[in-house]
Amino acid sequence: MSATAVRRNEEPELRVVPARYVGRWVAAFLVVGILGMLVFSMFTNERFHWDVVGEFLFAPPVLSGLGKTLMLTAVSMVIGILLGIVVAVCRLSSNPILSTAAWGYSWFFRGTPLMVQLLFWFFLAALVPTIGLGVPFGPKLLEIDTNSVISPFTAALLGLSLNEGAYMGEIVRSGIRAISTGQTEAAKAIGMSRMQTMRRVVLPQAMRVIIPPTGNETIGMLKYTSLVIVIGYSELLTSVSIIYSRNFQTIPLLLVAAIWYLAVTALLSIGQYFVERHFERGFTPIKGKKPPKPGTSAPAGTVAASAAAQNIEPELEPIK
Amino acid sequence: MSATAVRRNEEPELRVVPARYVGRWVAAFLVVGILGMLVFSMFTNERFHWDVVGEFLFAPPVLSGLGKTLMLTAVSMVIGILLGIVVAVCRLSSNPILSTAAWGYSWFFRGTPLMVQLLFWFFLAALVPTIGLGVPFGPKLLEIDTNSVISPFTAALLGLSLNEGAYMGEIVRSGIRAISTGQTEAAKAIGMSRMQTMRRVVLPQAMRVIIPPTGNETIGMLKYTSLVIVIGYSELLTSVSIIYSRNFQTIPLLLVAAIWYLAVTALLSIGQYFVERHFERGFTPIKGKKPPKPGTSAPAGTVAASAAAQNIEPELEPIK
Amino acid sequence: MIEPMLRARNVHKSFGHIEVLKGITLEVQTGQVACLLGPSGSGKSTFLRCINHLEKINDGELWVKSERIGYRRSGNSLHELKENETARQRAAVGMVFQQFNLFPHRTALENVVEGPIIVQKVPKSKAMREGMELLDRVGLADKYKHYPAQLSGGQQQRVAIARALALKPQLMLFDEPTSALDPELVGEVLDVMTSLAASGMTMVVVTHEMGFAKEVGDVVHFMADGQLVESGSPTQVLENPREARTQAFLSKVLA
Amino acid sequence: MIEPMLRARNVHKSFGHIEVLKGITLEVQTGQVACLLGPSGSGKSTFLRCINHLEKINDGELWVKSERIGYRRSGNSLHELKENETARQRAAVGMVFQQFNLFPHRTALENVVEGPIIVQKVPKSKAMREGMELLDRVGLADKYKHYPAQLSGGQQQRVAIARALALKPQLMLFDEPTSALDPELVGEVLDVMTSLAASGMTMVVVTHEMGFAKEVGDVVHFMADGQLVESGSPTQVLENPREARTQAFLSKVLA
Amino acid sequence: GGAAEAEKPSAGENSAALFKELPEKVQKSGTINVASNVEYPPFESFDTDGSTIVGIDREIADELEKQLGVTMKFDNIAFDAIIPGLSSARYDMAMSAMSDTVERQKAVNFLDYFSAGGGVMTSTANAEKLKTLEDLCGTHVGIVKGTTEDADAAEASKKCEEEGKKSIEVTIFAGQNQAVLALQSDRVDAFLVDSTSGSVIAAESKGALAMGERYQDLAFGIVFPKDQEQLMGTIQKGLEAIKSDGSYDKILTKYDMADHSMESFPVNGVKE
Ligand SMILES: Nc1ncnc2c1ncn2[C@@H]1O[C@H](COP(=O)(O)OP(=O)(O)OP(=O)(O)O)[C@@H](O)[C@H]1O
Ligand SMILES: Nc1ncnc2c1ncn2[C@@H]1O[C@H](COP(=O)(O)OP(=O)(O)OP(=O)(O)O)[C@@H](O)[C@H]1O
Ligand SMILES: [Mg+2]
Ligand SMILES: [Mg+2]
Repeated sequence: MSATAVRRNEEPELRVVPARYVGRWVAAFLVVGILGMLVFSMFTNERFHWDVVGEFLFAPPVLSGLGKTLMLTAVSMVIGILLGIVVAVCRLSSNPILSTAAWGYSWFFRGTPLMVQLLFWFFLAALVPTIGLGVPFGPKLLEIDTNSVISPFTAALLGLSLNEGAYMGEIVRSGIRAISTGQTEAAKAIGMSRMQTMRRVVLPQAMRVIIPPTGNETIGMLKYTSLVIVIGYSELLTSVSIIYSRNFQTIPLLLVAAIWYLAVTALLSIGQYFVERHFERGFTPIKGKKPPKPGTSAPAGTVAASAAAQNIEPELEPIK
Repeated sequence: MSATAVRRNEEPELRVVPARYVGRWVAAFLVVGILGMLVFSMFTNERFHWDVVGEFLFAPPVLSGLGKTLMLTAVSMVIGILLGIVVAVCRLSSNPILSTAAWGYSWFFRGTPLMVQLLFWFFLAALVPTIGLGVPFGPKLLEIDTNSVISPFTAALLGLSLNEGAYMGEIVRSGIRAISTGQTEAAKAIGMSRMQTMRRVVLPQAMRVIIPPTGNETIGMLKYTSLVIVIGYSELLTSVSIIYSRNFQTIPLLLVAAIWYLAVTALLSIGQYFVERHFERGFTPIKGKKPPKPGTSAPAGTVAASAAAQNIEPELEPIK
Repeated sequence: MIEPMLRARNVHKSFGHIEVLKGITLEVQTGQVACLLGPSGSGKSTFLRCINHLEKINDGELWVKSERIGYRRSGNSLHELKENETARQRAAVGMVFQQFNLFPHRTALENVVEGPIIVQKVPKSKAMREGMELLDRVGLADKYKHYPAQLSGGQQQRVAIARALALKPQLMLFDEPTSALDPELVGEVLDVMTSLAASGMTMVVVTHEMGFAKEVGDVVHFMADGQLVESGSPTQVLENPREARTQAFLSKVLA
Repeated sequence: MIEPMLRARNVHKSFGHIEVLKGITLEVQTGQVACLLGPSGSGKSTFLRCINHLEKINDGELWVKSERIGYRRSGNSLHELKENETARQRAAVGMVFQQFNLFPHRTALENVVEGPIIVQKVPKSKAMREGMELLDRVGLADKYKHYPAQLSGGQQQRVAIARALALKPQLMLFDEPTSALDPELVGEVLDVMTSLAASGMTMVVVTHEMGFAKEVGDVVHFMADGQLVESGSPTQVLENPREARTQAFLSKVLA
Repeated sequence: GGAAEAEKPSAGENSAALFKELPEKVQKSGTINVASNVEYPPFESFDTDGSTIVGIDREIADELEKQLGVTMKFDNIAFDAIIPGLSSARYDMAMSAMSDTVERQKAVNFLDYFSAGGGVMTSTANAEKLKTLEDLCGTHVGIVKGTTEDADAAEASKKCEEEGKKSIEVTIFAGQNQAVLALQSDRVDAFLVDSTSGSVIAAESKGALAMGERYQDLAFGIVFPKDQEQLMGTIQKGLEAIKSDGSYDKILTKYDMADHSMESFPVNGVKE
C-alpha cells in the first residue's frame, strides 16, 4: 500500500478544450446585435442631419466651449478631490466638532442644488454686499465690494469645487474604510504618524477603491459644468445651445456635444485604466494565465511563462 | 534578577487628562463660528423673504413636485443599482464580449449628457416614428407608434435608470475589487457557485465600500431629476421655477426647493448611517472605548464594560 | 486495486517564469492521512491549491477519486469544466487555508454553517445544531456569536477548521492547521483529526510539526523546491531519511 | 538598580464586558529575551498590543524604560499623549504581528525600508543597503522585488520580521514569529534573534514552540485566562512547573 | 465727434443729452449692466461668431447708448438668474423680452417698450383647425417654462370645461427648442408662444410650422429692481427720444415687427 506507487499507463496527447458558456455568448451576441442595429439606424437616419453635425463639430464656439468645459472640470476636480480628502479625514476624526462639521459640510453641499449654489456665489452681493475682514460679529477692518471679487469664473469654480468636495469626501471615506485596521496598526507600529499612515499606507491602497467612483465624478463633472450657464459662463453644452437657439438645428447640435463628451469620456476611461493598473500593483497576484496544455507532456512554463513574464518582474518602485 | 520582582511603591490616585489637540479645536471653533455667522446673516437678511418661503413651502405644486422627485429618484435608483450590479459583474467577467459590452455601456451612458439621453428617449418619435418588432435588418412583424409607448414618465425613467446604471456599475466594480481574493477562494473552497459567492460573500462585504458612493448617487439623482424638465416632466425644482417665473420671487422659491432637498438629504444620510452600521458588523472590533481611569486602581471594566456591553452581544444574524 | 482518493501525475505549476511545482506525482489512498513536509516556499500551499483547482495547473493531471480536477475527457479532448461543475467538485473537498480566510461579516457559527446551508441545502436548524457541535469540539462553543475580528489567532484557526469539517468532505486539505495553536490545542485539534481519520476521512496536511506528523500521519511526503523528494511512513522519513535533502532539513529541526 | 526595559503593573484590558487581561504585572530587563507562553485566547497578543499602545489599557501602568506608555504624568494628573508623541514612543518598539500585516502595495524590500526612510529619515541608499542585508539574513534576498501576495506564508512572516528589525528598536515584540516557518527556518530565524539578543536587544516573544523558548528565552512567562500564572527561567517553568495550570498545559504538549 | 464720445464716454465732459440724469454711480462707471437671456431671437441671440449679441433689444440699446452717453453691457445669463442678479445689484436692469404682468410687478418694475402677446403655433397641417384659444379644447399644448402663456392656457382650459368640452392638456418645457421639437414629433398639437418669436420660428421651419394670430395685447418690459427708479426714468426718456427721432420704429420695421410698436412707454402699463 505504498502511496507513491503511481499508475503510469501512458495516455495519448490530449487536446484541451476551454469551457464554453453558451448562455453568456448568446447574451453577448444579442447585445452586439442590438448595438449594431442602433448604430446602423443612427447613421442612416436622415433626421440626424449628419451634414450639420460635420459643419459644427469643429466650429470655433464649440471648441472654445469644449476648452472651458475641460478647464472647469480639471480645476474643480483637483480642488474637489483635495477638499474631499480633508473632509473624509475630518469625518473619521475623533474630534466630535470636526467630524460633525465635516458631516454638516457634506450634508449642506450635497443637499442644495448646484444651481442654487452657483447663484449664491455669483450673487453673493445680494446677501453680503461687501466682504469684510474683521472681528466676527464685531467691527470690520476691511471692506471690499463682493461683485468685484467674484467673477463668473470664480463663482463657477467656487460652486463646482465646494460641491464636488462634499461628494468626494464620501468617496474617500469609503476608500479609507476599505483598508483593514491591520494595515494602520502595522503603520503605527513602525512609528508612523497619522499623516504618514494616511499618505503612505492607507490612501495608496484606498486608491483602488477610490478611483472608479472618482472617474464617475469626473465624467459627471464634465456634464455638470453645463449648469454654470445660470451665471452666464458658457461651456460646451451652452455653446451648442446658443447655436441651436439661433438655427433650430437642435438634434444635430446636441449630437455635436454628445460626440465631444463621448470622446473626452473615452480618453478619461483610458486614463483611468492606467491609473487603476498602477494602484493594482501587488494586489492581483500573477495567475498562471492560460495553461498551455494540461494532460500533455509539453515542457511546462514556456508559453505561460513568456506571457506573464512582463508581470513578474515588478519595477522597484522608487520610494518618494 | 527575577523578572517578576515588581516595584510596588504605591502611587496616589492619578487624574487622567485626555489629550488636547489645540489646533483641531481652534479649527473646529472657527468652522462653527463661520457657520454661525452665515446662518445668522441668512435669517436676518431681508432679501431672503422668509415670509414668501413660508407661503410656498407647503404649496400644493411644490409638494406634488417633491412627490415626483422622490418617486423618480427611488425608482430610477433601484433600477440603476440592479443594472449596476449586472454591469459590474459583466465587466469583471472573463468573457471578452460581455466585458467589452459592459465597458461600452458605461462609456456611452456616462459619456452622453443626461439631457441628450432624455431628449432621445422622449423624442424617439422624431427619429424612429414606429417601434418595430421583427427580424433584425429584415421585415418588420409588428409596428407601434413610438409616442404611444413612451410617456414622459417612461422616458424619464428610461433615461435616468440607464444613465444611473452606468455610474453604479463603476461603483459596484470598485466595491467588488476591494474584497480580497482570499474571500472568494474561501467561498469557492466550500463549493459555492459564482452567483452564491457574489451574493453571500462578496457583495455583503463590498457594501461597506459601495454604500457611501451610492449615497452620493442617490442624493445626486434627487437633483438630476430636475433635468427631466427638458421633456416636460416637472419635479420639485421645475415646480418652484414655474412659480418664480410667474411672480419673480426667485430667491425665496429657490430657498423652498433647497429646504426640501436639504430635508430629504438629511433623511437619506440618516438612513445611510444605519445601513452602513448594519454592514459594518464584524469589521470594527470592539475597542475598549474610553478607559475609565488608567493609573488608578478603580475596579476595571465597569464603566467601559457597560458602555460597550450592547455592542458585544451580536445578534445571531438569520441565514437567509 | 482500490481507487486512490487523490492521484497527482506530473503536476507542474508556474507563476510567470517561476516554476513552483516541477512535476509532483503522488497518491493518497482513501482513509489515509498524508503529511506534506518541506521548507518554506517549496510549493506545499500551491500544491494544495491546485488540488482544489484554485490554481490551474500548467501540466500534468490531478484526480480526486474518479474525477479529473478541472477537466472532463471525451475522446482525445480535455474539456475544461464550467464553473458550476468545478464548484461541485470542490464541495467534495474541504480546505483550511494558511491565512484562515474566515468571512469577516459572519459570526463564528455563521461561518461554519454557511457551506451546509447554502451549498448543501441542509435544513437550517440541523446545520446550526451540527455547527454548534463542531464549534464545541474545537473548544469554541462559547464564542459562537463572535465575529472573526473578535477572536484570537488560534480561535480563528479553529473556526476555519470547523468550517471545513462542516461540509463532511471526502478529502480534507489542511494548510498548517495548527500553526497558530498552542501545544495544548494542537493536541485537541489532533484528537478531532484522529477521530476524523478513524471515521474514514482522507486528509492531506501541510505541517511543520514533526510530532504531529509522527502521531497522525500514515505517510509523509517531503517536498523541496517544487519537487517531491521522498515519501514513506513517518518513522521511515522522519527517522531514517534516505535523501540528503531530507536529512539536511531534519537535522536542523529543534528537539 | 538598572531600569528595566519593560515594566507592566496591574494591566487590565476589557473588550466590552469581556475582561481579557486581568491585572498583568511583570518586568523585562534590558537585553533579556522574555517568552510569553499560554493557551489560545489567554491574552498574549492583547498584551503585546497594549505594550505598543495599539490598545488602550483600562487600568494599570505600562512603562518602556522611563516612559509611561500613552500618558505623561504631571503633578497628580495623567496627561494622555498626543498622537505624534505616541508615534515617537512606538518607533522605539518593534512589532511583528501574528497576521504579519505586510503592506500589500509594497514589495518585500519596500516593506522593510519604509520605516527607516519615512519615520527615521535614514538616507534612501543606506536604508536600501541595510534592508537588503536584513532580507538576506532571513533568506529572502532573491525575493526582494516580490509583492506580499507573491510570497508564501513563511516568506511573508520573514519579511515582517525584517521590517520590524529595520527600525533597530530597543524592544522587539514578536507575536508567534515562527508559526508559519518550517523547522529549518525556525533555526535560521532563531539565529537572527540570538544575534540580536547578543547585540543587547530586548525581546518579548509570544511563542508556542517549547524548544524555541528553551533555546533563546532568558525568562518564560506563562499566561492563562488573562493572568500571569508563573514566571521563571525556561528550565524551571518548562521542566519543573510550580503551578497546576502550567503543569496541565505542558502535560499535553507533544513530544 | 458725438458718436465717438458715446462709444467711449468719459465722466465729467459727457455731452449726451440724458447723461446728467443718470444715477451718479452709472455716470461714474460709464456702463449700465444689462442682464439678458440671449436665446430668444429676434430679441436677442448670438451672431454666428458665438459672442456678438444681435437682435431688437441690442439695437434699441445701441440707440439708447447714444442718448445716454454710457455703454449698455449685455451679459448672457439664465432666466433663473435674472431676478437674483438684479437684487444683488450685479445688474442694473434686464432686457430679455419679459412680459409685464401684474403679479410680477409686485417684485420688480417694468418699463413697457414693445407690445406683444401670445399666439397659437401649430404644424402646417393643423394650421386651419387650431387658430384661437377656443380651438384648443381637448388638445395637447406645449408651453415654455417661465412664459405668461402658462396662465392663458389654464384659463382657456377652464373655459373649455365650463362649456362642457374637454380640457386642455398642458406640458411645460424647459425652452423653446424642446417645445418646437415636441411639436415636430407630434408630442403636442399646439404650442402657445409669444407671437413675435413664434413668427420667427415659423419662418425658419421652411413651411413645416405655422404661427396664428395674437390672441391678446400685452407688453414686453425692460425690468428694473424696485430701487432703480432714477435709472428707469432716464431710460424712459431715452426711449421717448428714440421714438421721436424715428430710430425705434426703424428697428422694429427692420425686424418685421412694425405692428408691435408702442406709442408711449408706460411704467407697469399692464393692469390685468
Ligand atoms: N502569485 C504568485 N506569484 C508569484 N510567485 C508566487 C505566487 N504564489 C506563490 N509564489 C511563489 O511560489 C513559491 C511557493 O509558494 P507556496 O505558498 O506554495 O510555498 P509553501 O511551501 O506553502 O511555503 P510556506 O511553508 O512558507 O507556506 C514561493 O517561492 C512563492 O514566492
Ligand atoms: N476586539 C475584540 N473584541 C472582543 N473580544 C476580543 C477582541 N480581541 C480579542 N478578544 C478576545 O480576547 C481574548 C484574548 O485574545 P488574544 O488575541 O490576546 O489571545 P492570544 O493569547 O493571543 O491567543 P492565540 O494564541 O490564539 O493568538 C480572546 O478570547 C478573544 O476572543
Ligand atoms: Mg504555505
Ligand atoms: Mg494571539
